[in-house]
Amino acid sequence: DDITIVIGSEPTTLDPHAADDGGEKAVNDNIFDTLMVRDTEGNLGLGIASEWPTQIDPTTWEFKIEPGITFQNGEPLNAAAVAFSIERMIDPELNSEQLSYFSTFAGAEAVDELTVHVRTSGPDPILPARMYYFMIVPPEASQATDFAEAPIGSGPYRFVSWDRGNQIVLEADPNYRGEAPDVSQVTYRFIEEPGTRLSTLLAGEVDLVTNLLPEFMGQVPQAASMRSLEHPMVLLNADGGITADARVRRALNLAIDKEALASALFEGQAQVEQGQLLGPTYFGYNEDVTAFPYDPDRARELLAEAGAEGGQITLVSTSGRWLKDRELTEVVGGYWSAVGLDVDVQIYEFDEYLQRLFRSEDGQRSDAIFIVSGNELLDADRSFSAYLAPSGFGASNSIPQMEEWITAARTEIDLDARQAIYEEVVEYAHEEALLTFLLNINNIWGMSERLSWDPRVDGKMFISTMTVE
Amino acid sequence: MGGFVVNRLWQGAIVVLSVVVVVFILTRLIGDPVRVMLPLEATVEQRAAFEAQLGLDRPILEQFVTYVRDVAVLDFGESLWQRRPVLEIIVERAPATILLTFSAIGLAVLLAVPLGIVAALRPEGLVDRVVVIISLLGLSIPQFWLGLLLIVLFSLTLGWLPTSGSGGLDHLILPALTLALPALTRLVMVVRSTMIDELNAQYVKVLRAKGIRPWRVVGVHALRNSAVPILTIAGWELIRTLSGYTVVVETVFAWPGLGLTAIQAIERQDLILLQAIVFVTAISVVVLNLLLDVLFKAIDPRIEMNAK
Amino acid sequence: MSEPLLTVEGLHVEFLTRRGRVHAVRGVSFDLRPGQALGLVGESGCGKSVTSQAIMGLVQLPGRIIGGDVRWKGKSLIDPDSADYRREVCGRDIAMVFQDPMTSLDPLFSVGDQIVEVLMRHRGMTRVAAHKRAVELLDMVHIREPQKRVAQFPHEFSGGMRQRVLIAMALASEPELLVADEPTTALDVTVQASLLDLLAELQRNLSLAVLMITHDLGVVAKLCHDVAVMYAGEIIEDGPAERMLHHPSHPYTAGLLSATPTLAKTRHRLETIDGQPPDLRLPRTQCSFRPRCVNAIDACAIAPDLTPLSTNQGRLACHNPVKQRTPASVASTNDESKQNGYTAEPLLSVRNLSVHYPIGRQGFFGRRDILKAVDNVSFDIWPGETLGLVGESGSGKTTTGRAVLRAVPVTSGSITFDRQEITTLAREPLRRLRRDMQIIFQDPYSSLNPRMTVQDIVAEPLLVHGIETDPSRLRDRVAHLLELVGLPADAAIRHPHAFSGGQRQRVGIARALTLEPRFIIADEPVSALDVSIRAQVVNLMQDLQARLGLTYLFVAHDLAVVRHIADRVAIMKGGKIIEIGPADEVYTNPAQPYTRALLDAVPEIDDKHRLRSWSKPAQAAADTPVS
Amino acid sequence: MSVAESDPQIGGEATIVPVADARPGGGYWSDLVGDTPGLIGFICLGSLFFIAVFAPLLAPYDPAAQNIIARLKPPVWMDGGSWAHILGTDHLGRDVLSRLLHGSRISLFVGFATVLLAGTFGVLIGLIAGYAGGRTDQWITGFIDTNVAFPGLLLALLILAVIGPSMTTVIVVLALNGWMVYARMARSVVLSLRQTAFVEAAELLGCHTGRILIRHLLPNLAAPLLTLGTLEFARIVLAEAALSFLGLGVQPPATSWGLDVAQGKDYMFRAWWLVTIPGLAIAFTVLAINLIASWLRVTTDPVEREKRFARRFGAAG
Ligand SMILES: Nc1ncnc2c1ncn2[C@@H]1O[C@H](COP(=O)(O)OP(=O)(O)OP(=O)(O)O)[C@@H](O)[C@H]1O
Ligand SMILES: Nc1ncnc2c1ncn2[C@@H]1O[C@H](COP(=O)(O)OP(=O)(O)OP(=O)(O)O)[C@@H](O)[C@H]1O
Ligand SMILES: [Mg+2]
Ligand SMILES: [Mg+2]
Repeated sequence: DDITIVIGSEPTTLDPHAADDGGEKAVNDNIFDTLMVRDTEGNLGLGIASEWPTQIDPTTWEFKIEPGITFQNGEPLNAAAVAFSIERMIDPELNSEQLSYFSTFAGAEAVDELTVHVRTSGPDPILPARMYYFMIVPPEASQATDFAEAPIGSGPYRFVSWDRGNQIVLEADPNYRGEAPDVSQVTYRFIEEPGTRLSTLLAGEVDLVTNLLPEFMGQVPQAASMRSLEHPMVLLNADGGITADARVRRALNLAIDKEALASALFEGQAQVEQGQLLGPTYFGYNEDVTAFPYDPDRARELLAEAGAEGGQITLVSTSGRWLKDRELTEVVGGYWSAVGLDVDVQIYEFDEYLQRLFRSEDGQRSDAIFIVSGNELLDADRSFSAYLAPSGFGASNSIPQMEEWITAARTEIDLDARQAIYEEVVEYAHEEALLTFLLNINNIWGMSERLSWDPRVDGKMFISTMTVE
Repeated sequence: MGGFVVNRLWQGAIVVLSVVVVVFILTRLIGDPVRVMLPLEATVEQRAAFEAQLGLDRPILEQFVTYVRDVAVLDFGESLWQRRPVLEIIVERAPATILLTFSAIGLAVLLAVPLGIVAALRPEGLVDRVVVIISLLGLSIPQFWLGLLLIVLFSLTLGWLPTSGSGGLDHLILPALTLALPALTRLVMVVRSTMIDELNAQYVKVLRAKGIRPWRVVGVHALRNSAVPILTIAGWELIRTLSGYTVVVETVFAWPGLGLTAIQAIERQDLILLQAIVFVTAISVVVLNLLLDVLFKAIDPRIEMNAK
Repeated sequence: MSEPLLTVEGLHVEFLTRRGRVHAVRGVSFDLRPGQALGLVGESGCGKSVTSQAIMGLVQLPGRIIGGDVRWKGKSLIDPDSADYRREVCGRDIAMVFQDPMTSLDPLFSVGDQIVEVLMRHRGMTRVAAHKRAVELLDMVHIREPQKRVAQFPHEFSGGMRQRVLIAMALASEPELLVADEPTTALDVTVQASLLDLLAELQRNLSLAVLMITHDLGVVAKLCHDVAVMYAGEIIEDGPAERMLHHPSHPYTAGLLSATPTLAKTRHRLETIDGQPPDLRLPRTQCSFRPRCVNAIDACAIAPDLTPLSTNQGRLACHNPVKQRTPASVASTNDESKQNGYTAEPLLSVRNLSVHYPIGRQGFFGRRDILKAVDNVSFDIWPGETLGLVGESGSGKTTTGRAVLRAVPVTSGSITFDRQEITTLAREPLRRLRRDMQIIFQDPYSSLNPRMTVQDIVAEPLLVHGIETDPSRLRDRVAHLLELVGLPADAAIRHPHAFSGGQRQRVGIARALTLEPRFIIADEPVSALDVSIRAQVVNLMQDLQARLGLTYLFVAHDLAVVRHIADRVAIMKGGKIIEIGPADEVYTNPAQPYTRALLDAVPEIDDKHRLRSWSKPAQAAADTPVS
Repeated sequence: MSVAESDPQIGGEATIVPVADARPGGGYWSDLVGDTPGLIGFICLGSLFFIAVFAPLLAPYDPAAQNIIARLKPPVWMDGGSWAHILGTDHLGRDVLSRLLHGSRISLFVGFATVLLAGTFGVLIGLIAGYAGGRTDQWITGFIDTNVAFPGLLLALLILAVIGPSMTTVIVVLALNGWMVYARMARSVVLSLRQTAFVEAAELLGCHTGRILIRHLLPNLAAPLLTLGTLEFARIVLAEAALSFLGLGVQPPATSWGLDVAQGKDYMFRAWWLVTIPGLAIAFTVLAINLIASWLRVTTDPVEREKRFARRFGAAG
C-alpha cells in the first residue's frame, strides 16, 4: 500500500551526516540503521548493535554489530562501515551540522569484522544515547557525488525519487532483512502552512500530517499525540535587572498558571513542566522537584519583599519559529502584568532574536528570554550545558557552582553519581528559579482513517510500524 | 531599434550591478549567518570554523571582489543552507515561479480587460458599480485567506482540484487564481479609467461617425489606445510579483518556487543564495522592462526608440 | 424638384450643466438636396457643430436632443428605434469631417488602415482592394507620395495633412452627403484652395451634397450655393449665397460680413459686432440678437419667426431687416503711421538666427540628419510697431518666435532685445527679461492650465516675479486686466473650461499683459477664433498697442488678418524669410512669386473668380431651402 | 431643480437660476450629497476616524487583557457565543471587539502615513524625473528600477536591524518599498504634460521649476494619484499584516487589524471570525476610501464632473 506523509520542511539534503534538519531525519530514519534505538517510550535499546556497548576504557566504547547485514547496494554493513561512518562524521571536509551531537567523537577503528571501537575525546557516559542518532552509511556509495540526492542505506525502505520542492518517494526494500512492512511505498510532501496541511488531510490527499495544531485535533479523521521533546521556558537573568533577585524570579514562576496554559492554550496537549528543564524520560530527571504552583498572591508578596512592585521587565521572543511561540510569550507577559509588573514584550525576527539570546562577552542580557529547548539525546547534559552552565551560550547566570556541577557530570562515568549531580543541579536551579518553567508540549499528528500507527516519544515516524487498511 | 536595445541593456546592467552591490553590503550588515545556520548548541570553535569556511572572516572588500569576480562568470557559489550550487537551486525553482506569475498575471489581464471595458461603457452605471465594488472587495481580501478559502471550496467541498503542490495544470489553477486576484482588481480599475478616457476621445467620435461597428470602436481602437497604460500596470504587477510577492501564495499552496526559496534563504541567512536570487530578480526586472518597452513600441508608433 | 436628402426639422439640443441647461440648438430646420452645397455660418458657439453632431447621432452626455427630427430620405435618424438605420446611413451615406484634425485620428493605426477600415465596412472591399483605393484617395486630397504615406501614422502628419486624411476618409465611402465641420481651418491657403476645388468637383460630378460648416465667409463664397446663418442656436437667415453675401437682410449677417477682414482693405480697425452672444441658458423670448443689434426696434422684444422671404430668396427671422448694406468704413480708425520709430534703435534685432533640430539617426553610430527649422533669419522690430510673420505651415514661424523668447535652443545667430544680447543670457537674467517679453499662444485650449482659475492664471506672472503678493490687490489687478480685455468680472473665479475659445484667448492676452511687457509675441492668436471674435481680438490687440505702446511680433498664416494688424510683413518659407517690407507694399506689389501665390489662394467674398459660378447646378437657383 | 422657466427681463443681465452651485470651487458639498456612494464613503470613513479616536472609550475591555480559559469563544450569534464578548474572543481569550476598535488606530495611521510618505517622496522623484528629462530622468529611472528589483523583505530586515521593530519601522519599510509606483506614474504623466502648451506658457512667464512642478503639474496628477493612493492604501494595510506576522510589525500590547488577521490565520478552520472580522474591517475601510476616491476623481476633473452631473440630473429630470 502507498501512503503520503506531509512534513513541514523539505530536506535540504538526504546525506544523513550533513545537515541538522527535521525533514532529512524524517526521511532517512527509514533508510538508514543506527547502532542503538529507542522504544516508543524512549527507552534505549539495541539497533544493529548485537549487544549492549561497553566502555573498555574512559575514552573508548566497544560496539558489537549484528552479522549479515548489507546495504541496499550490496555493500556489507560491518565494523569497517561503522568506523568509516564515524570518521566521516568528524571529517572537517564534511563540516557536519550535526557535530554538536557528536562533539565527543575522536575516531573509530574496526577491531574485527563485527567489533568497532569508538574513541571519545574525553569520558563520554552518554555515547550509547548519541549512537541512537548516528546513521551508518555505506563506505563506497557514500563517496559518490549524488549520495546526498539519492541515499543508500540499510533500512527497511530505499530511496526512489526526489522531485525537488515537491516530493520524495521511498519504497519498501524487497531485500530487507526483516519482515516486509505493510506500507510498500511512501511519499513525503512538504507543506509549511498549517491550514494547507490540514486541508490536504481533509481532502483525503494524504495519510499523515506532522505538527498538527491542537486546535485542529477535532477536525481530522484521526489524531495522535505524544509528549514531545520540546520544552518552552523563559530564561531569567540572574545577573542584573530586577530578576537578579531570586524572589523576583520565583515570583515570576508563581505568577503563571501553567495548568491553564496546558489545558487552554494547548487544548490539553501539553504537560506542566515539573520545575525542571527535563521531562521524566530524560536522564537526570529529579522526581522530587515539582512545578511552582499558580499563586499570584504569593508572587505579589515576593515582589513586594524584593521591592520590585511595578518593576520593569523586558521579555524577548521570536515569532513563527516554534509552535505557538508568540502566543506563549504574550500569555506569559500577560500573567506577569497581572501581578503588577511593567512588561515590555519584544518579538524579534529570528536572527535579531538570536543576537539577544546568545550570551555575549559583556554579559548584557535581557531580563527574560523566551526559548524552546529541544533535546533529542534525552540526557540532561545538552540542555544544562546550554542554559544553566554560565558558559552555556544561552545561560543567564554566573553561578560558578553550576559550571562545576555540569562539567563534572559531563564526564562522570558512574551513572548513579552522575544522576546525583544532576538532581542537585535541578534542585538548585529550581530553588533559585533560574528559569521560568512552563510546559512540555505534545507532538500531534493528523492521520487518515485508514492509517494506524502509534506515535513515539522521540517523534520519529518509522514507516515500518505503520499499517493501512 | 537595435541601438535602443543595446542602450537599455547597458542601463539594465547598471541597475543589476547596483542592486548586487547594495545587496552584498546589506547582507553583510544585517545578520550573522553563522549564528542562524548552526544549531544553537554549536561550540565556539565550530562557529569559527564555519565562518572561515564561508570566508566571512576576510575583509569585506576582499569578499566583495571575490564575489563580483565569481558572479561575472555566473558562479554564484554554493548555498550555505542547501550545500549545493546556488545556480542549480535557482534553475530548479525559477520555472515554477515564472509559470505561476505569468499565468496569474495573464489570467488577471484576460479577466480585467473585459470587466474593465464593460464597466467603462456606462460609467457609474449599475454594471460599473458592481464591477468596481467587487474589485475593491477583492483588493481587500488577505491573500492567504483567499487561498485557504479556495482550497476549502474547490478541494475540500467540491473535490475538483488538488489542495497543494505542483504537478499538472490542475495544481496551477488555485495558486494562479489567488495570485491573480489583487492584480486583477487593480487592473480592472486601470482598464476602466483609461477606457473611459479613450471613449471620450475625439477620434472615437470620429469612428462612430464613420459608422464603424461599436464592438470594433471599443474592442479594437479604444482598447489598443488603452493598451500602453494597461500593460504598464500589468508589467508592474508582474515585476512586483516576481520580486517577491509570490511568497504567500507559494507558502499556502506549497508551490516550489523562488519566492518560497527566497524567504527560506532569508530565514536561514543563506547570503549566497539570497544574493543570487536578488541578482536573478534584478535581471528579470530589467529584461521585463525591456520587453515591455519593445512591446509598447509595437503598440504605439508614437513612441520613439531613439538611442538617446 | 428633387426630394430632399436630409431634412432637419425643429432640432433642439440642450446640455445639462451645473450652471444650467444650455440650449445650444433651438429649433433649427433646413433641408438639403443632392448636389446642393449649404454653408452653415455663424460665430463660435452658435451651435453649428452641435447641429452637425445631432445629424450624425453623436450628441452625448451632457447633451441630449430634446426636440425635432432629422430625416434621411424621409426616415428619421434620431428615433430610438431607428438606431440600426442610423448606423447604416451614417458613415456610408452621410460622411463627416470633424473640426479638430489633431485628435480626430486614432493615433495607433496607420492612416491607410483607418481609411481601409471605412472601405471594408461600407464598400465591402477586400483588404487589398481597399488599400489600393486608400492610396488613390490620399492622392486625390493632394497628399504627396501617397504610396509611402499610406503606411504612416497620424503623428507623422502635419495638422493640414491630417485634415486632408480626414477628408479622404470621409469621401472613401462615396457618401451622398458630406458634413464638413470647418474642414479647412487647419490648412494653408494654397492647400485650402485646392481642396475646395476638389469638393466642388465632386459635388458637381457626383451630385455630392455638402453641408459646409465654417466661419470663413470666403470659403462659403467659393463653394456654396446656399448659406444659412446661425445665431444663438437658431437659423436667423438663409438663402442663395449670391444674395446672402452681397445683400444680407439680417443685421447679424451684415455684421458678420463687415467683420471679415479682406486683403484689399488696408490696415484699419475691423468692424465688430459689439456685445456678447446671448446666454444660451436663457429661454428665447426676445430676438436673440436684439441686445447687439443696431437696428433693434420695439417689436424685437418678441422673437421673430423664420419666415420665407417674399422674393423666394430664402428665409429670414427679423423684424427690422437691413435695407441697404452700409459699406465698411474703410479708413476708419487707428491708421496713424508708425514712421516715427524707424529712426530710433530697434527694440528687437535678430541677426542670422538659425534653429536646427536633429532628427532621427541611422543606426547606432549613424549620422544625424539636421532639420533647419529656422535658417539664417534676420529682422528688426522697432518699438510700437507690429511685424507680421506669415508663411505656410511648417515654414518656421513658431520656431522663430520661440527662439526669440529662448524657448527653444538657438543654434546660431544673435538676438538683441533692448540692446541686450539674449542668446547668451543666464537663467536668472533671462527670467527677469520675461517681464518684458511675453507670448500669446495659438491654442487657447491647451495653453491654460485646466486646474487653475482665471484669477490664478492671470495673477501668476505677478506672483512669480514677486511684483504683487497681496491677495486683495492681486484680485483688483486681475479684475482690471479682465476688464481691459473685455471679459466679465465674474470670469476670475471660473476655470478655463467654462469659456469659449475667444474668451480663453482673451484670458491668454490678459496673462500676457499682466507684467506690462514691452514686447509680445503673438503666435497665431486668432487662428482658432471665428470672424466676429477674431475681429474683437485683433481690435483689442490694436487698442492695447495704442494705449500701452506695445510691440508685436504677430505670427499667422491668415494673410488677411495680418494685413489688418501689421505695419510690416515678413514672409517665411522653408525656414527663411524670403520677403520683408511694409505691409502695403508686400500685399499690393509682392516681390516674390511665392508671395503672389499665397495672396492669390486666399478665398475672398468678393472674389470674381468664384468657383460657385461655374459649379452650380442648374436647378439650384430656384431651389432655395424653404421649410 | 429648475432653470428659470420664463424670464420677464429679456435684457442682457437676466438672472439665471443655476442647476447647482455655479462656483467652480464650491458646490462640493451638494455634489457629495447627491452622490450616494461618495456620501457613504465619507460617512464610513468619518465613523472609522471617530472609532479610532475614541477607541479607549468605546471598547468594552482592555484589548490586551487575556483570559486563556475563555479563548476562541465565538461571536454572540453563534452557538456558544455570549453577550460578554459580542464578537467572540481570540486565541488568547482577548475580546475581539475591543481589539477591533483599538486596531483601527494603528491600521489607519499606518495606512495613511505610509501612503503619504511614499506618495510624497515618489511623486516628487517622478515629477523631477519627468520634468527634467534627459540624463536626470535616466538616472532617476535607473534608481527606481534598482529599487523595484530590490527584494522588499530584505529591506525590511535591514531597517529592523537599524531601528528595531515598531510602528515607525512598519511605515518606513512599507514606504521605502512602495514609493516607486508613485514615481513611475508621476513621471509618465509629467512626460506627457510637459509637452502641453500651458506648461510652456508657465515657463515663458518665468515660473521657477518648483512652481511649475507644484502648481502646474501636480494638480493635473491629482486624479491618477488619488486612485493610486487608495489602491496602495489597501495594499499597505495587508502588507502591514504580513510584516506583523514576521515580528517586524507593531509590538504587543499594541494591535492592528493586520496583526490580528495574521495571528488568526492558524485558527481559520476552527475560529473563522478571528481572521474574518479584522479582515472585514480592512475591506470596509478600503471600500470607504475607494468610494471617496472615485467621487473625488470625478469631482476634480471638470469634464467628468459635468458629465456626472448631467447623468444624475438627466436621470432624475
Ligand atoms: N459638452 C458641452 N457641455 C456644455 N455645453 C456645451 C457642450 N458642448 C457644446 N456646448 C455648448 O453648445 C453651444 C454650441 O456649441 P458648438 O460646438 O455647436 O458651437 P460651434 O458653432 O460649432 O462653434 P465653433 O465655431 O467654436 O466650433 C456652445 O455654446 C457650447 O457652450
Ligand atoms: N522640437 C522639434 N523637433 C524637430 N523638429 C521640429 C521641432 N519643432 C518644430 N520642428 C520642425 O520645424 C519646422 C518649423 O516648425 P514651426 O512650428 O516653426 O512651423 P510653423 O511655421 O509655425 O508652422 P504652423 O503654421 O503649422 O504652425 C517644421 O518642419 C517642424 O516639423
Ligand atoms: Mg464647432
Ligand atoms: Mg506654428
